[in-house]
Amino acid sequence: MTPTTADRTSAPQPAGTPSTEAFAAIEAGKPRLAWLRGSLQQLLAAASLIVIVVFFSIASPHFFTANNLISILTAATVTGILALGTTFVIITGGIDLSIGTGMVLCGVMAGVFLTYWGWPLWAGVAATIVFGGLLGLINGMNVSILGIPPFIATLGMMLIAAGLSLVISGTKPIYFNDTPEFQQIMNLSIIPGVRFPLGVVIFVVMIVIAAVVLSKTLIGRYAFSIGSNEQATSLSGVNVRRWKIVIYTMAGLFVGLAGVLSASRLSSAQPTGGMGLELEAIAAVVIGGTSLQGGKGSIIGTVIGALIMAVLTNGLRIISVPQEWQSVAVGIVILVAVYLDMLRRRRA
Amino acid sequence: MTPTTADRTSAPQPAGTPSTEAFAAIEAGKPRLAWLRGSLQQLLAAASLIVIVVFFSIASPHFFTANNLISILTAATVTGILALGTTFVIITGGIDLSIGTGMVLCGVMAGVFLTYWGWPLWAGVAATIVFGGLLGLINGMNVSILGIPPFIATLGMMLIAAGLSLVISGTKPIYFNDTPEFQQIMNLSIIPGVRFPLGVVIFVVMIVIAAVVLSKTLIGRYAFSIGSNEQATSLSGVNVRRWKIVIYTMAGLFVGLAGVLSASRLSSAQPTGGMGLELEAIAAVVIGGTSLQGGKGSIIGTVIGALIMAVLTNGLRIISVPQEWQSVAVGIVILVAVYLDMLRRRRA
Amino acid sequence: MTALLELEGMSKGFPGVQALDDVRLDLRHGEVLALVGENGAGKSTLMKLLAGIYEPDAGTIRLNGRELRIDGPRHAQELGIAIIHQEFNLMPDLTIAQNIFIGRERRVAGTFLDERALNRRARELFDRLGLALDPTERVERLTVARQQMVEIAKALSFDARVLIMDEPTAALNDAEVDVLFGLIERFRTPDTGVIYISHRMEELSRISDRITVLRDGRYIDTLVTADTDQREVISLMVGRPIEGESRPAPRTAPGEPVLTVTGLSTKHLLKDVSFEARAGEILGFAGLMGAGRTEVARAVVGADRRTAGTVTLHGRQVQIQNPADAARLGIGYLSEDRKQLGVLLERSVRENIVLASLRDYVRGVFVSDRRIESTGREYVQKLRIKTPSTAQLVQNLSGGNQQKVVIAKWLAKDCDVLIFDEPTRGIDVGAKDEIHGLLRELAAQGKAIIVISSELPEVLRLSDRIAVMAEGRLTAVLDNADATQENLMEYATRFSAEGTITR
Amino acid sequence: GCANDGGSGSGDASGDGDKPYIALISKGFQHQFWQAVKAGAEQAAEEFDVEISFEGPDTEADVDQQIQMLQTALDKSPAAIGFAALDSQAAGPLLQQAKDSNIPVIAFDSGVESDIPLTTAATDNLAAAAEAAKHMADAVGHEGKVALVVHDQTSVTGQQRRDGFVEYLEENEPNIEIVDIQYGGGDQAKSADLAKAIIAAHPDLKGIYGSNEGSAIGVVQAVKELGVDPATLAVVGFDSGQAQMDAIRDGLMLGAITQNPVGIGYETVKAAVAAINGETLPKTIDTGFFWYDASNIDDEEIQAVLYE
Ligand SMILES: Nc1ncnc2c1ncn2[C@@H]1O[C@H](COP(=O)(O)OP(=O)(O)OP(=O)(O)O)[C@@H](O)[C@H]1O
Ligand SMILES: Nc1ncnc2c1ncn2[C@@H]1O[C@H](COP(=O)(O)OP(=O)(O)OP(=O)(O)O)[C@@H](O)[C@H]1O
Ligand SMILES: [Mg+2]
Ligand SMILES: [Mg+2]
Repeated sequence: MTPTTADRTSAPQPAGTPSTEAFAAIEAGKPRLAWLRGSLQQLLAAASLIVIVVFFSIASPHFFTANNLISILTAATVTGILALGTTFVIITGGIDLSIGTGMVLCGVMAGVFLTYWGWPLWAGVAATIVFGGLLGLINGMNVSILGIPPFIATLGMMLIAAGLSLVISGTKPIYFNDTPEFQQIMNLSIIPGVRFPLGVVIFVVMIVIAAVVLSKTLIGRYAFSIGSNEQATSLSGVNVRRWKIVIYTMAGLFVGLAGVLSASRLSSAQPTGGMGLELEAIAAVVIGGTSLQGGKGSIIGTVIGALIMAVLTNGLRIISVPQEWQSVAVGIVILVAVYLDMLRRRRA
Repeated sequence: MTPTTADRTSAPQPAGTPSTEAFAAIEAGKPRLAWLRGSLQQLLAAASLIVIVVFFSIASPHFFTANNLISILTAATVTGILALGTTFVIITGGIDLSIGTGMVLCGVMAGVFLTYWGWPLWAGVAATIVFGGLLGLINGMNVSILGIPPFIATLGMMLIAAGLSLVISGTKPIYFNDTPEFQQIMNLSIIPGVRFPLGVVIFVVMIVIAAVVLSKTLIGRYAFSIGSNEQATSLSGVNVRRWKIVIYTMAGLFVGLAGVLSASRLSSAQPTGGMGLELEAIAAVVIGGTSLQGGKGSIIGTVIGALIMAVLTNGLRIISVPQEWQSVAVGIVILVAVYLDMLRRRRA
Repeated sequence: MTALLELEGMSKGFPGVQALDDVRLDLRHGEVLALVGENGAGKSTLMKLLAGIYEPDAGTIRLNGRELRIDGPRHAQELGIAIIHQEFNLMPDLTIAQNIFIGRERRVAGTFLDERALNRRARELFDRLGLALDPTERVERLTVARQQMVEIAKALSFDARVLIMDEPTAALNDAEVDVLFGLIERFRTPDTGVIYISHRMEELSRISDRITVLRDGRYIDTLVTADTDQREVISLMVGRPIEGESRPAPRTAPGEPVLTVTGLSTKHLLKDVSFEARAGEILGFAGLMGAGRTEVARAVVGADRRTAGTVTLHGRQVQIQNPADAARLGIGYLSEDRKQLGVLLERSVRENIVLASLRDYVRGVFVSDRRIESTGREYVQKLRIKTPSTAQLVQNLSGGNQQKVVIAKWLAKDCDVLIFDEPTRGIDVGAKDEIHGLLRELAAQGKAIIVISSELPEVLRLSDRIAVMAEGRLTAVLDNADATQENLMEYATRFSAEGTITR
Repeated sequence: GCANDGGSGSGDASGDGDKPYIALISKGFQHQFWQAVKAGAEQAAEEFDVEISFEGPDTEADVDQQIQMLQTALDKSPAAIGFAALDSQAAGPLLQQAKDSNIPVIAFDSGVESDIPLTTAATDNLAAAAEAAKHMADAVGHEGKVALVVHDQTSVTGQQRRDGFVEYLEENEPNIEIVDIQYGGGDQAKSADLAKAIIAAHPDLKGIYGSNEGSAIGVVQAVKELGVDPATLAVVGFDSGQAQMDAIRDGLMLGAITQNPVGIGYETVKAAVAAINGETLPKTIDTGFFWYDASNIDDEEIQAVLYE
């Protein structure tokens, strides 16, 4: 929230006080250049990712194959979509712990709509996404109207969703036997011959949407503003409560979509699990450079974070690292990647 | 309009809603009286706990019995001790996700010291606690020297510890067959006739120690200062880096002790599990009124938080609520308890 | 003709404090009304009532004769009341343009933001106001003075009828003050009015038409500026007369050098800065905004990285890596940015006061609360910090009183060298005198005091010697006797290498 | 050191290696049971000179993680796959993919509901749980209250070990009342805490059944902590492990059912080798289960299927 000592030293500011014209001059060519500069840095941020990919490609001939790369993207899809929505929440300085079990509950609801109630595919899918939004809405209201700290509000929701999934499903998986097309949502091969699943395409579309919303709409602007200084934002006449509710609800819509995709992938709604997924998604967001203090973050960073996690998990399996060592390796790589990223930023 | 309840708000507080401390402060310059008033309010904070206890006592004759209350305390001991150490970290504005798996790793190390290496009991126990401190030290250095955000630094440690437990133990439990006294640490009945376990006594002692350290020593004072405004604290000549390391290390010592107690309870070091325990401990801290933004918190609050969690879990089982409903109930009660606590503070 | 804005019977209490008690005030069309009073008199509170941040306990507000209730900041904006708060309300992670137009973004197709258009609007605004600000710069990179300019630009960007300025010049230099006064003059039309709060008495006669005085939350009087003597205003404010200003007598025997800085440079700004501070003297630092005075102080205490330069203390060269090292060696630094780098807002007054010297309150391993309380009370009395108790949270104090807390923090620690960066920012005339007295006393005890101030009169009144900076270089070190406002300004505007001197 | 990971050193074996590579995807890897399955599989791998890898998700609720492991295994183009499905239907598309690529699939543990696997090497959990119920009924004198601490409420093994136990009692023991069924995730401390709550709520409880290693040890721990006389409360467990064996020897636990995990692992790899060689296989391979208590725990036949 406040500039750190490091920030202050690193901030490159020319000495003296340039005149207005000088500013105008700098201005003229600036936005474009600054943007270029910004995205170059983001690309550099992807350096860790590239290093990891290169490492695994050398270590195993099975890693850098079309099939395996698609497997990685598929594996990243669900966590990635959760992470996208959570990025907004974290930028406001909040957190959402309910995304994992919330997603599971949404999957169960998809089962209820499509299998128990026999709704048509499109209606069931839409209802599921809306249901996710509803969970987010409740989180948002708890946070912003009742004033419950986000950690607690969403922890409560996490437990409630975990329980409700079991209650509603009767602790049994629900299968989508009546709507066999349902599993196509995630699995349909869009390129004949290659196993490139529709789910990954949806992921890419969601990345684009999230990036636009974050950088080009009021939702994104106010997310940054609230996370940067909530009090000042409120004093500037922005209805902070309402916008927080909007942002949590939007994160909920992403959760709903993730629920559809994960249920589609497994052609079944599994009523358990999901616990721990929230940490994975939040980790992706934070590895991507979004600050848990709020006010700072980017969608591309989150995507890189999600990919780092997915590549690591997959690569370690591909090179058959003993399973007990895998989590040690993931832990170390995360530390090193984030540390290098910090160094780069401090130097920049 | 009431600006949000976010604790960090630096700007003016809304009409008629000053903080509790301000209220206590009216006892112009009478720290003693203010303290009394303060702790009275803490007792009020326990209101939710009392309501829950009364509810279960009425609902089941088996709840309010000496044996069951002791069971509750026993169940609260390990999480509670983890929560005590974490309270300090959270007051600095940090977080420690590694306490759950770190505790498991410490248990495994106790097995290594006592069973594999055959050290005497006292040495093995001391070494385990020190080992916990070492984990905390690494966290602290990652956070304060390398500048890795606490969430990531301790997430990395969480994964590393989870893996190392399996690696070191060979994915098998380690039994304390050579040191049968080891299990007495947690289980010894200190009152003849009643099964009041030593572990609970240790918990109580740790509560007292933590409370004194937090309120009466430099560690506690600097934890509050750092959490309140890290930069201002640093510019006041406080070696913030060093004190952060001290605080993470101290939290690690608590993790080591929790590892000893949990291994002692099961007379074996189980190399799995621990994941999820960190959320439970952090929840206890936050339910107890400590702010994740840092700068605010109390030990008594954490203890109440831990007890609320333990009583809920136990009570719901005692009255045989179907398990799928239990997590729903816990979620709702947490939300309501924290909401009421917020109301009380706002009103005070 | 009805007044533009009329307040009557306004009261507002906080637990333990009656901040306002039956206060009235009227602002006429086209006038600048100055509002003065000691620290904690209730000025900011009154303005926050107008901005819709607090609700009054009692009282009526009339705008153009129409009685109304103000529901919140947004409502105040809609009514045409714009305010510059005493404490900044900026979003550090956003750009200047984003900060200024927050809540008023225009959208393309009802949905999308147009960053270019936003920057264009901001640039138009700055051109109109004659401010040198870069709309795309992120606010966290700005110095306090520039942040103040952003706040001013933001307030003027509203189509406001009533403009309230709560100590806008506290962080500004004379040059910027001139710019601001120009802006105020242009803002003033027959339909508008300005309420102007300041502790700088000499400004009042330049800008205001009338002066309203508050004391202890009560209305005292309203005077017409032209007919009033400054001293009269001060005695109404403080309730007692205040000594006139005098410059220190030339010191006969210069003391031993305590702190010697040689060749100090930083990556972005400072170039080869060398000076020494001697025992028993006050060394003033003057310069324009961004001249690098703050940066010198930060580099000396290790808050910023140095690229070159040595620091010698009592003749021994020392290694200072961070402020903790500096504090251990007895060098204290009071930051100019009170809110971000000075106080712990959510902690008590006494905790803040002993923060730098906390180690002295440890007996064995335990901290002695009793001694902390007694120190706290000592400084509350000494500096007349207006607070119901030492347990009050600092965020509940008025701005000036918060500043006193920060000063107390460094007075409570026994330092050989004290670097005070804008120490009297937001402090009332009476208290300023007392603080100057305290600084003199400290110097007399043999300490070396460095005072960075943007108020030239203050620098002249206080310092034995005056160092002047421009563009990161030291351009002159003058004895007080040789210094005048004119020649200080001249050195402060030497924008090239030719005038650079050493020592 | 890390336990017997000898067989999984190199993942390149399948592509260019001399030995055929078999990927085993289990339902877990951290528990003793799965480690024993792994040991059996490695034993067979040595014997038949094949390369294997053995992986399982962190918890038995992690269907998605298991699917990803299966996907990764397929991407390595193994000679055969051994698979213990957490949810058969969820794995459907991948199993189809295996079939399309002519990779034989062998099911193990609770099996895979599909006709793609060539055979299933498994314990009959329903029958095993019924056996536990029979011993429980004998121990409590065919009347009174009993409770269950089950490791999981959604996995097939959890459900079968619960249902087998419950159904046996309902059909054969009209005077035995099941007062509570709780789920502890197989976590010992959590199972202990909930067993204590059950005992507190039902002071006249006569028996508790723990449905896997962690649950059973948790129950024993609860009995220990409460100081309940083992003569008044019968504890019946499942699986083995040092702690459970000690409890049986100490009289805290009446006895337990053990499966033959080593046999499961061994038979799975053996069947996979047979499938690679194009041999035909029987529809199921029953690896059996055994009741053990203080009387037979040291028998050679029982010792062979117990693990520490
Ligand atoms: N939120 C609050 N809670 C408690 N007391 C408050 C609060 N806000 C202001 N006060 C008290 O009200 C009084 C008036 O404060 P105010 O900020 O209006 O003073 P001021 O005249 O603006 O002073 P300064 O010149 O120092 O800015 C002070 O004593 C202050 O401590
Ligand atoms: N946080 C920061 N990030 C980037 N540049 C900064 C920062 N703080 C200061 N600067 C730059 O350093 C230069 C010197 O600032 P400094 O604060 O030392 O000046 P000063 O003489 O104290 O003036 P004032 O405090 O009145 O602005 C200015 O150009 C300023 O823009
Ligand atoms: Mg004020
Ligand atoms: Mg400055």
